[in-house]
Amino acid sequence: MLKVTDLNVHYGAIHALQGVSFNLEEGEIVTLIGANGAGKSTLLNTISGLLRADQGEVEYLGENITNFEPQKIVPKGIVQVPEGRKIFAAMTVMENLEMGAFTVTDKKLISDKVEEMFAKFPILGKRSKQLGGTLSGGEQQMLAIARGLMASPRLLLLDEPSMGLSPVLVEQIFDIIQNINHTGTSVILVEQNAQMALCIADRAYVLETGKIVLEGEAQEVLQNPMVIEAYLAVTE
Amino acid sequence: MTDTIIQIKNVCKIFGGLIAVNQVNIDVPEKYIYSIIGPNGAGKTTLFNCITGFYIPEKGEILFYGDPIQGLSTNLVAWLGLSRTYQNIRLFTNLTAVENILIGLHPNLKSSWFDAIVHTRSFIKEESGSVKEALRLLDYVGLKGYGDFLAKNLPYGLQRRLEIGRALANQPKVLLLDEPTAGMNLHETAEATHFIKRLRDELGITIILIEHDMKVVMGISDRISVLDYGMKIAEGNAAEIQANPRVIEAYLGPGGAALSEKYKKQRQSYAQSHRS
Amino acid sequence: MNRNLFTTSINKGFTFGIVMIFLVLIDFEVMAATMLSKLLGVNVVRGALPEVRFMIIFLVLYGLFVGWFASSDQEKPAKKLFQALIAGLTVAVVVGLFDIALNQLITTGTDVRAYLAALGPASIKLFLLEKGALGSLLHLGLFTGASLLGSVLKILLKSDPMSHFLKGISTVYRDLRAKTQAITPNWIKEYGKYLLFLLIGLSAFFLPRMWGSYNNYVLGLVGLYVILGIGLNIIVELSGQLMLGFAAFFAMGAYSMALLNAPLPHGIMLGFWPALAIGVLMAVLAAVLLGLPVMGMRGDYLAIVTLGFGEIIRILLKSDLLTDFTGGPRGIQDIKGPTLFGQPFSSDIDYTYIILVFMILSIFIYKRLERSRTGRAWMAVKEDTKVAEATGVNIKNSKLLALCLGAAFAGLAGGIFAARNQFTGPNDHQLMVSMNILSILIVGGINSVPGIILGAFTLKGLPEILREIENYRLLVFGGLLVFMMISRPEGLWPATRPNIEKDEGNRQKAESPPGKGGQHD
Amino acid sequence: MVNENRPPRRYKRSNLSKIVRWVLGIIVLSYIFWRLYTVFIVQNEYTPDIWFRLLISGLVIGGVYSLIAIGYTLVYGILRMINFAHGEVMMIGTFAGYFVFEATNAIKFTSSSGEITSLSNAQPVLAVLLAFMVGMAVASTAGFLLEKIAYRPLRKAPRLIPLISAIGASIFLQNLAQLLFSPLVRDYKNPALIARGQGWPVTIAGAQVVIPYTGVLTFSMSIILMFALYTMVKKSKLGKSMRAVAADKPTAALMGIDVNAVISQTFIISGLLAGAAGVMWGLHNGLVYYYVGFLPGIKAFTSAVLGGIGNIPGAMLGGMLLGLIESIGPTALGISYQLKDVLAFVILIIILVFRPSGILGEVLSEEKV
Repeated sequence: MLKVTDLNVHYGAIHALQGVSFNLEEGEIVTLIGANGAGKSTLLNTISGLLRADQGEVEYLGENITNFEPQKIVPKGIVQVPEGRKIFAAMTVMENLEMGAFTVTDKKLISDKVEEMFAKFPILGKRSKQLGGTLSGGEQQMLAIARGLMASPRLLLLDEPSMGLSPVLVEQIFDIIQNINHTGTSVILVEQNAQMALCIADRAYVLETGKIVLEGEAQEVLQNPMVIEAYLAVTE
Repeated sequence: MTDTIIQIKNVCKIFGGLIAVNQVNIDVPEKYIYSIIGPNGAGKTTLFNCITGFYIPEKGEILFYGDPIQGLSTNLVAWLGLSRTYQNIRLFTNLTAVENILIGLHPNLKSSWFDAIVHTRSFIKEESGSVKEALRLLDYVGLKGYGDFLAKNLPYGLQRRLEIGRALANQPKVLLLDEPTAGMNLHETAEATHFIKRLRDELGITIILIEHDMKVVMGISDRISVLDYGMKIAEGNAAEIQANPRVIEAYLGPGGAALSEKYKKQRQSYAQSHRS
Repeated sequence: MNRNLFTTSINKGFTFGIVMIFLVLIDFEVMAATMLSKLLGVNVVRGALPEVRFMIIFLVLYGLFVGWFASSDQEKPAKKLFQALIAGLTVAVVVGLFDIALNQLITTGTDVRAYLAALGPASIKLFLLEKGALGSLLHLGLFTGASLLGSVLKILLKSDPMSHFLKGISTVYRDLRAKTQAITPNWIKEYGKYLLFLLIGLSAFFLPRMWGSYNNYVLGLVGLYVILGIGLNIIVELSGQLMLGFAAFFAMGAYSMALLNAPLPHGIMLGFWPALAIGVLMAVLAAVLLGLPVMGMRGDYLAIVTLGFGEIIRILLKSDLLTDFTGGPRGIQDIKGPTLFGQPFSSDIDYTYIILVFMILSIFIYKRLERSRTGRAWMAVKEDTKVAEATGVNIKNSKLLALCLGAAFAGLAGGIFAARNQFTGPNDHQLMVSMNILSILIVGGINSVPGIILGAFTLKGLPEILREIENYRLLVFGGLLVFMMISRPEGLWPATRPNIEKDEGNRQKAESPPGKGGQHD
Repeated sequence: MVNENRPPRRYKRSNLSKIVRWVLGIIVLSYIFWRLYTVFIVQNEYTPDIWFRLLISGLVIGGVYSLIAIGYTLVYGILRMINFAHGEVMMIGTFAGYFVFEATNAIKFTSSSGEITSLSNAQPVLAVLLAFMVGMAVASTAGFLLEKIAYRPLRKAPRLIPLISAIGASIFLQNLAQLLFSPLVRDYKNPALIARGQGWPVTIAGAQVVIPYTGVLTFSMSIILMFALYTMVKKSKLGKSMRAVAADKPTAALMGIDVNAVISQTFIISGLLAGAAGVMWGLHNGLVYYYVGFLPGIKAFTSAVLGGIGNIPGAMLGGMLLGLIESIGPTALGISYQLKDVLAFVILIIILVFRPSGILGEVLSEEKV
């Protein structure tokens, strides 16, 4: 479904991605793990068009979408839920959801989608008139995901959905991610929380300083000592 | 000598409801390489900003040789002898490397604008002395021959070094390094690690280090503190930290076995329901 | 792809066509043709129109420019030619339609000058090349042909001569300096500087005498603007505070001179030199008063506040409130000049000397400040305020010092300006004065004295010499500011940073005896 | 390196600028109180009708300022830049309206009663509507082009560069207008129905005051436009996308919003409002020349800062407030009416010194900016 070949991206003076290649089949959850600054977010931002690739290709459903602008990528069904949630704090929950459906022109479809989201995340329905900035961290994360789903994506890019959340909430979020996947949306999951990410993912890629150092079935990767090393440098 | 040089007492920093640094206590002994680690958003850089005067902590004290320094303007903090580098290099990009270091020398110089216009004897002496000192530092951080390059034209690794050179020009007692090896390859990282060690051994500077590359941290730190959600969750030497279950949890995520089991089951049942 | 080529060319042609129409509407084309005829050695009586052939030359030049520009983003010559052809045709069609309307105006005898001031029948006829309706056909040929020619030129030259030219000047200058430095023997290096100064000094002494009053007036104006430019440069480019009310400090100097050294309204007659000194002090005082409360402000807010400050000063000077004190809108006349060794200074020539002396002094002070701890602190503040502070620079003091020193230069220039004109009034201190000085810096080059001199000459000197473009000066300024920001924000002649490491190395080599070498480690 | 032997350093805290700020504040406040006291208690020579007249003119001018201020605020909210040339956009709108009235005035025909009237007098509603439409359309085109040519290439440049570009554009547009239309000060030819100086007479405390037709027209027009804009920003898709882009450009882009298009639309809307303000200015004040946009532009910027730049209700409030201060202030403080511009600038400086975030504005942290 998505095929990334030899991607090179510079982020300021840093060569943030150094020839990254990976692929994703329809219906999969693929997780990208690695320490801070390994280039995970850069990879997502390049796929969704926020950053420009200096070299390499992003192919989606057989179409070359390298360096398309974000507003051209979203209608194709690739939606990113950014790191740190990035809720529009001064807009209500409802308005946030409507922004998520910006590319949808059918009003009926939007209201249907909103209903669907409220059914999926009842807490958002209760707070639909509240400003996004007043929600708690977990609620904001749910709103961010719901906002991403408003455009009915075929491929959802999730950047650190568990960041800054308590373990109970993290569990909830991961349940939601699984549900989303079960309804047919493919997911690329970038996580610090490697343990859990590997539990729900089909396949995984481990990044280190802009390169993929390990890839494979999630369960295998989970067992691989390199993962722990990538994080804690426990080599002995 | 194991006198405490920097003492962080109960420091809290709050950003609009979010507690970025929560009741942190850290004692940094003199001439230690002290690392502060933790996952993304744990409050490490915020703590740095509190120490160097960028932020004023809401609560708590930061003592430098026993004197409180929290809330002082950053130039005074620098003048007292705390220098720092930045996570995403912040050099004076349109000035040359030497000039960057000369600006670092600023707190140690005295000549005024009037001296500069009249070229008083003390000015000439100080100016030539500071140029010599700047070139010596340039050499020390390994940028000899790059002195007349604009900072923005230097390669990435050298920019990091120049930033350290600028910080050293202040003749600091304490050097705070914010992710000095970010964006470096393995070789450069090894070099930088060695260099940091040299700073402490040769110059006797106390070093506080934020770093995500655990190889660096575990290799050179005399002591390590781990922050998570703004709180200090562990302190100790490298071996202690690596063995600490709370640290592993903070990095790899909570849950471990129990949750893994749960998700495994969920996946299996989902797979079965789809097969049938 | 080809369609894309076609539409972009049409777009470009359309834009150039509209620009041409605007040029005609403001009579710019007639001015340009007049200038061309002057350049080519034909004397045009002031107020009279140039000959048709110069209009043709101007149109051809414009067409060349269109062709050059339109064929910019293509590699293959054929595509370039195609683009130039389409763009040229589009310009011709757009302008042709406009021609028909113009021709209509002439044939019906309608006079639209009440609304469009520049559209006089004579200049329309000139633009239509005295051929009436046929003029539009001629335009068609001219624009298309010239556009094609432009792209051919582009293909032949394969580079952008404008930027080449600009780069050329500065690199040639630098190369020359490096080369001469390499071949000159040591004693010239040592004393050559003084020799050069002597030479400049001598020519500065004798040249004004040979030039006549008007040229001296222009020269003095340029000199004053160099002083002003250096003052503002300290504030804006060295320490990075965008100041839009610089004329207020200028006014402080001018009015101090006027009030203390004119018979009316107060008749203090303190004399030129003390009044000048007090003017400088007043400007510094104003800078302190303005600076203390606003120093912590963000860049763009500071810009607007200083703009407001400038306007406050000007309106106050003009108002009834201060009429008795400052002479109100009429200003102050009969300001006395200086006497030196019993010799009264009054003519523009005399003032040229004073201005040159102060200009050189300003440059000298500026140079010394720039290469000092103070100057480096300013540059650090400009580059990154937060980091500069964390490096130990006291931001507020540093900024305030820059503001005060800059204001001192303005006060100085203001005093001389008032005495030289023997008059000052509120209109001498309009916002446009501040803007002009700022433009000098931006056009000239960041932190570079040659840049400031170049800027002062192009923006103040040239328009005085080439009177024709007087009306268009501010228009060109404005356009130039935008253009410079987009294409060359560092200015025409940006400064290079000093080679401290190299110089120090050279110095050490020179000090250590030959053979043993300097530093070899 | 002499690290070990460096003597210990002592520091002292200095509060000079804070003290200066306070001293200045106290001086300003006591001056205001002293003046108010003299004018209202000691002299007390103004009758209520004078205050009423000043109130009306303050509201009218305040409405104009508000409309222009919204333009500054919208652009600042999205690009964090001061669109210095916005006053010139208003000037262009004023000229466009002027030409509409000239044209409709030039079209003469014989009415049913046999008199020769011009189109603008026969159909004043149509003429005014046309003037507003053309003025707004031309000004919004100008705003759109301005962004595209002078600001878009500088999107990533340091903050001061686009500001200088804006100053350049402002100078350029002013002088273009001067060269096109000459430096003449021209009269706005209002339709006879709403001729300047005429209005409804009212009696206030025994004295007659005229509420001018143009004043009522412009004031109600500005209220309508502000209301329309506010609803647009709150409710419409475009308004929401503008808010989203203002809040966070990358995230807005991730929603599929074309950020560049939204920025263009913002400039178009600012231009629409400035154009309307320009026609209103012409109708009420009656004069149009190339410099006409400069002072209202600066005043409107002051209003935007006063209300809290980036905040739309703040701009409306700030505009009204500044209009009132400017018209009532000189009389209330007993200073010459010539100095009303000084008053506006002094207020600008005072706000920026004491409350940079304005009345309704959020506090922008250094990081955010």
